[in-house]
Amino acid sequence: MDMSFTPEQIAFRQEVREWIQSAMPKDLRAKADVDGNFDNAEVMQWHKVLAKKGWVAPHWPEQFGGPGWDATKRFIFSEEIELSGAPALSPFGLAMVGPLIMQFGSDWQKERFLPKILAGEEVWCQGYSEPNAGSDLASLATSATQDGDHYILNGQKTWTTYAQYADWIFVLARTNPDVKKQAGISFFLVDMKSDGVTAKPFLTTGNTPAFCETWFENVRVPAKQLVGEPNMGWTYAKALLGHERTLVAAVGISTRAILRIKRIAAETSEAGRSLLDHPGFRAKIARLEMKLESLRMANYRALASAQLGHAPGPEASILKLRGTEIQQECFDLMMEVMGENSLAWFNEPGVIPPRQQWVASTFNYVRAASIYAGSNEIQKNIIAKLILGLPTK
Amino acid sequence: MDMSFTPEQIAFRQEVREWIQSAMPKDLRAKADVDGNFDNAEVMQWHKVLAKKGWVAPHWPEQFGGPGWDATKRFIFSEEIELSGAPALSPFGLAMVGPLIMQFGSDWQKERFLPKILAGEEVWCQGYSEPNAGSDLASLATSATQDGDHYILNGQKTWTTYAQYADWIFVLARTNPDVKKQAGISFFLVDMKSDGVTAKPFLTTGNTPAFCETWFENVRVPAKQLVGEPNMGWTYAKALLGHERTLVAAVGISTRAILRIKRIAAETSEAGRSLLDHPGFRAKIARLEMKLESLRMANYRALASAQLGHAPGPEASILKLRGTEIQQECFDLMMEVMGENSLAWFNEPGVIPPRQQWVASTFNYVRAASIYAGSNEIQKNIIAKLILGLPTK
Amino acid sequence: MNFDLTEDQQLLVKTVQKFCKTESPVERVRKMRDVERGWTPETWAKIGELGWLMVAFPEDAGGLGGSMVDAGLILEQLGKSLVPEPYIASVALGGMAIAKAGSPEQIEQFLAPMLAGETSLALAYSESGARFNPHCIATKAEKTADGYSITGDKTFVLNGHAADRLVVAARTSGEVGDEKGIGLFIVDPAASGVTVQRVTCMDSQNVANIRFEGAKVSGGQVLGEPDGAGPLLDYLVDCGAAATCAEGAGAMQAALAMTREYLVEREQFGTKIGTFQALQHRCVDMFVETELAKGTALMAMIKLDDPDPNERRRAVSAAKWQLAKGGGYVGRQATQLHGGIGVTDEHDIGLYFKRLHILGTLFGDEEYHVRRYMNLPGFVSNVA
Amino acid sequence: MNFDLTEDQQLLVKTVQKFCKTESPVERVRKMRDVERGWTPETWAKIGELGWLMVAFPEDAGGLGGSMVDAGLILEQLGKSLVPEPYIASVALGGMAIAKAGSPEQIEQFLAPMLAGETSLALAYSESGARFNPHCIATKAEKTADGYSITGDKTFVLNGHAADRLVVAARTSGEVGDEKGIGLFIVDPAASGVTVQRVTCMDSQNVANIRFEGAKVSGGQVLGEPDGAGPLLDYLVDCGAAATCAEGAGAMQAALAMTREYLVEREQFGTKIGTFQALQHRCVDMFVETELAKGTALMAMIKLDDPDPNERRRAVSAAKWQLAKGGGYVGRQATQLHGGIGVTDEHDIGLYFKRLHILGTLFGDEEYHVRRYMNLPGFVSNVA
Repeated sequence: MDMSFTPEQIAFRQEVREWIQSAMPKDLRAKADVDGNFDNAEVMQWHKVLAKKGWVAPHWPEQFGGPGWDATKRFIFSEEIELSGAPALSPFGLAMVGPLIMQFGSDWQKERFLPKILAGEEVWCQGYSEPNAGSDLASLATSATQDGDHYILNGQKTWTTYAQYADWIFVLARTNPDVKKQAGISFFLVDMKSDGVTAKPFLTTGNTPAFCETWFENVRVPAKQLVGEPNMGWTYAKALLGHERTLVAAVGISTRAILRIKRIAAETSEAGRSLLDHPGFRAKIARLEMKLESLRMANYRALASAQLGHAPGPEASILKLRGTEIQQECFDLMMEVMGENSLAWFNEPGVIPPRQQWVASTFNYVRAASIYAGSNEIQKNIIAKLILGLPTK
Repeated sequence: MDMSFTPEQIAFRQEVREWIQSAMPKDLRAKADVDGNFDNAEVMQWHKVLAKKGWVAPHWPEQFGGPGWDATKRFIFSEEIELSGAPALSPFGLAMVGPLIMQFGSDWQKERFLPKILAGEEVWCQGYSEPNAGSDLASLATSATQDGDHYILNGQKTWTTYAQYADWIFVLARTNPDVKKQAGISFFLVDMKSDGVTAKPFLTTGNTPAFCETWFENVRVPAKQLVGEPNMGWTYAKALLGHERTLVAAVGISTRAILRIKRIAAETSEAGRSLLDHPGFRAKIARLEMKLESLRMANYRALASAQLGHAPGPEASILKLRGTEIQQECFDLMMEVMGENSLAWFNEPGVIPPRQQWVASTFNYVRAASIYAGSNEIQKNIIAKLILGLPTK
Repeated sequence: MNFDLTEDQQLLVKTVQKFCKTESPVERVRKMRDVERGWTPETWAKIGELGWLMVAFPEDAGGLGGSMVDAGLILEQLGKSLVPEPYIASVALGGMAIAKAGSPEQIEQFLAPMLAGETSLALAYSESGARFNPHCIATKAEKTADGYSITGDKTFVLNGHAADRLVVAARTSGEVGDEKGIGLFIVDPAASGVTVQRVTCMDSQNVANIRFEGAKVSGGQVLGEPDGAGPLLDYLVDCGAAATCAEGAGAMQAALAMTREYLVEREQFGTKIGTFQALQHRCVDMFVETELAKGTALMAMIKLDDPDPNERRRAVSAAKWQLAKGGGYVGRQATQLHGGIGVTDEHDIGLYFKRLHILGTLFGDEEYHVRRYMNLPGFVSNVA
Repeated sequence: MNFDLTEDQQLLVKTVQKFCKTESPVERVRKMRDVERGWTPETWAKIGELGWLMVAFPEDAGGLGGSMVDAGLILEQLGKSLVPEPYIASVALGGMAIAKAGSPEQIEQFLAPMLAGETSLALAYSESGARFNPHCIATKAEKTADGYSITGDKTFVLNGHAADRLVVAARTSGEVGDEKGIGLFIVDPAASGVTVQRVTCMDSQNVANIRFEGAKVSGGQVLGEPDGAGPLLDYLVDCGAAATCAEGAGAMQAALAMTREYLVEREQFGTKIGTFQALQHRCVDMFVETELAKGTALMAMIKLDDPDPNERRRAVSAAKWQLAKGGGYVGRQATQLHGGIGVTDEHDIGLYFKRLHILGTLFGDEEYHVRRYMNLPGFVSNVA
């Protein structure tokens, strides 16, 4: 029973930390220092820095360009990246379609797509959600009908993150409308420059243009861009959800957020006294930090288990649930600490301190954390059924 | 728009307060001063004091011996009684079967039962719940089959409060097993001395013998002891639930409980400083008190509405729900303030201060508040359906 | 005790409802957020014509002889569709300051045009580091030959970017935090020595940071006693707080109604999502918080003019607490129950989420009011 | 990082589980509460024979060379059926005190018989008004010719009513609250000048209030430095706290399992109540709290012997907080979801509710650990 990292792991953490310090471009570093939000260009800039170092895809096998790290090293790396305030890379190529192609894709697909994902030369987005499907993802309506060696795609996707900048999109579409809804879905790789693809950005409540609605109107997709077998798309999409479950708790992000709360509390005063020395606020921060510590420990347990090659235990199922709650509570408290400054919204620099500049936007947008990727209600349904074995009828 | 009481109401409050001070027997007063729990004999002792004054049944019409007060005076009286720490009277005769008999009973029933309820000469208990029914009260199994001018009762009731001391019990029993479950139920008045009635007390988690299981084995009940029409019992029982909804919030009780928390905090010290001066505990008490204030205001709104003869508004439906939550939180916090003293359980006097003596017992038993009389889950189902109009299918 | 509305009040509420529906439904917020001012003088003038700016003031101040309770009824309705016009800043803060402490001349000159909807007002009191305490004022008002010279910085002045006149709280003596030594001064924001910087806010109802650098005020611009306005300022901030509670109760009702509607209409997994018990109970919890907030907002309004200022503080803090907790809960759950579209800018529920955060923060957040409440003398008076 | 159990540990856990099932299922608590002692020497002796009292101690103290992590594994299982034998008092408190500070003679005389299950121990440190702070000790130990004379009152001494020996914390110098000037003394409760008053507790695991009136201790009963035991005492109380977390994690698991079972079996309204989504989600929340408590209990045990005492305090306070909040939640919801029978004395779920309250309170409640945590140096060290 041992919750320490090995000397080698500790040295690795140090190496990662120092490398991030030295490798992060100056303008990104300045923004990271005040916990700024990054735009797509800045994210891709950082992607390329990591790619050059060979660290952009920690969980990819070495044969495809991964660094060959074990679960613990991947965790340490991810935590250090999160703690540094660096831009979060887009997961759609690296964490989602990339691994899917490795597992189920053809050789052509592997050669055509993986190197460009790695290099950041092609940006991917995700075509899963539809306006009328929501949490009931499998009820999707986008259709793909075969026409010789092509499929013809029609339908509408939403929540396609940064589709306005994306080169490719992976799409779940219905290829067989006559079977049970999960059974007739296929997985396509679609060029965003294809005729008939239109992506229109929309704003979130955080006022950020991170998402698009994306329409497919008679889009011709070569059959070789169908991944794996036809009608197996749902299975593939589900397999994807199982990847890297030890990272979904985002403890690094929340650790950084709590540090950010403390820093804001330290720069905020009440009658000359820092809020960090205010017993009421300090206790609120402490309670939240202890809540995070309990999640961190659950995450360690899941990680140690993964490192030893075990199947995820029950502790893993709570990581997303509690992790997103804590992320939201961090921003609730950050706003509370900011007091009247929390009212300000996208003003020029100087109105409120730089570190507080992006908080209100994220406070709004982080509501999505408990909604996307299986809402917390869905997560609870799953735990109730699969882990607790509670009856459904 | 006026939330003040009239001078007459204020004078009435003063009169009630002074009368309670002077009329409460010395031993009861001593116990009330330290918020002691009262046993059945003490409750009945106090019942008789109130009866002599003519104040035992505030909500009964004058013709049956009530004092002829309006809704506000009844509320003031109830609040003063609760604030005084006096024993809470048994509701089964006064608040439940009494009003039911007045509304639906025969002249014989009125003459036979009401005076003795008023005088405290006959104690009543309630035969509603059954071991296998729970929140699904209408699925009760106790049966009553007609046999000439008698009914033969068979079955088992539980949660029959103080049945071991009761002279009479009112019982819901199934008289028609062939119809929808709510439709075949009748309402009986049963002499506890009848052959075949057995009451066996059981302890609550608070270690108090307040409840019994009560068995009916071929108990012969004269037909004239059936209230109203046969098979209408469910309707009557439901009508009963509507009575005096402005009192269910128990704001007087919770106000007294918060005062009790403060008093215990004042007599509890940490390194020489009273916990009442400890910012952490004081803030916890303040939050709970503000929560109660919001309920008090909802109660006032319901009361003013009742006083003006309006049907209860939506604010009334939340009184029981939030009222029981607050009652429980009062005892949670009281225990927390007591610290290690909260561990002690039924020791001889002197081990912990007198005011803390009964807290742990109630802390356990008050869990029932959100379970009995329609669990809070049932209350939420009702609000969801009847007030919010959310769909059931 | 009687919380029934009089016939006049019922009519008032209905009129406001109708006005909001036609003149300022919630969609209007979207247009207004592209307007620098955040609201329009035309709509403000209409509100003035309807007499709604007069209800809270006594007749000798040009009002209708009602009270803040009536203003609360209006605010609750305005809150339902998030009407952005500066009602709180002009009526509960700036206007009330002039009505309470102004001379007949000042009332005539500065209050009357606001009551008619021709001008709007603001109260500039908040300063950086004051953390909601109205007496934490460092801005100085120094005596000059014919009046005062004001120097200092005010932050987050509601409607400060658009007001025709500012009521400025400044210190004539004493230390930051003292109740004594505070004066109120009527200042023209266009006067020399006054710099107004508009600050855009999350709810598009903008505010201003205002710098005073030796701004001159004449004797006629001094509101009441130049060193005795501390208690009045405390009262005014409570008026503002109570007003946020009334508006917040309206916003909560609207957010609840919108969520209820969504649960009844949205289908997933082949059924209305409103049939899911977990969501039903969440919606019930929202309903409970909303009903409680309606009541405490009313309580705060009624108690504003209680002869005992601690009774006022007690009621206002309890109401503000209920708004901060309950409004926060309703805003968060409304978003969550709307699912994905709840976090898109195009859906209105996000506007309520934003406004509820701001209402919960203005004039004292949860922590501030807990502390104020627990330190009121009544909190321990009957313990012994 | 590795949280897998070794084969030895797996075997240990299985053995304890089996023992609990046969020797001390939860129903036994009902019998034990009529016994003045609250537990039986026979069962204690069996536990001793199985070697479970030795696992946490180094070999040179007669132990098996394990750590409190192993004791935690045992406690988690004991917690599942609420075994009342005085494991925490004897092992984590009294025993650990002797093992850490005792001379070979003291270990031989006082620890060895406990390790064998022949005697039980207690740590008498808590005093009225100390509010969980182990250094708030007013009890005096005054130097005499051949030892010390102890005078003072100890409250809520775990197993104090039954222990064969008490380890008593008393002050040889300094003021109440000082870490310096505290000594630990081994006292025979039957000695003259010692009065033990049994105090019955909600969970039937009784404690004692103990009065010392000039109780004499010889030099051989002084444990370590007579004025330098403050840090050790702090450590011991953290051992106790971590032990409650381990036991509490077991109790939470059992309460969750019992509730789950009830939801699966109980029918109402013509269906299993476990199909109701609101109850399902409540049960999931219980599961989340339980899983987290399992983890933090482990963390506390592992960090007990961290070279940096602040790392220990940080982990123990976080774990104790999780127990107090999460255990409280699980206890309350377990009762609520059981409905009426949950508040009857005859149903076992109430026993868990009671024990979880007590475990949450012992060695520092929620408020105490929040404050301790937020005042640790690490809390702000990396902020600047």
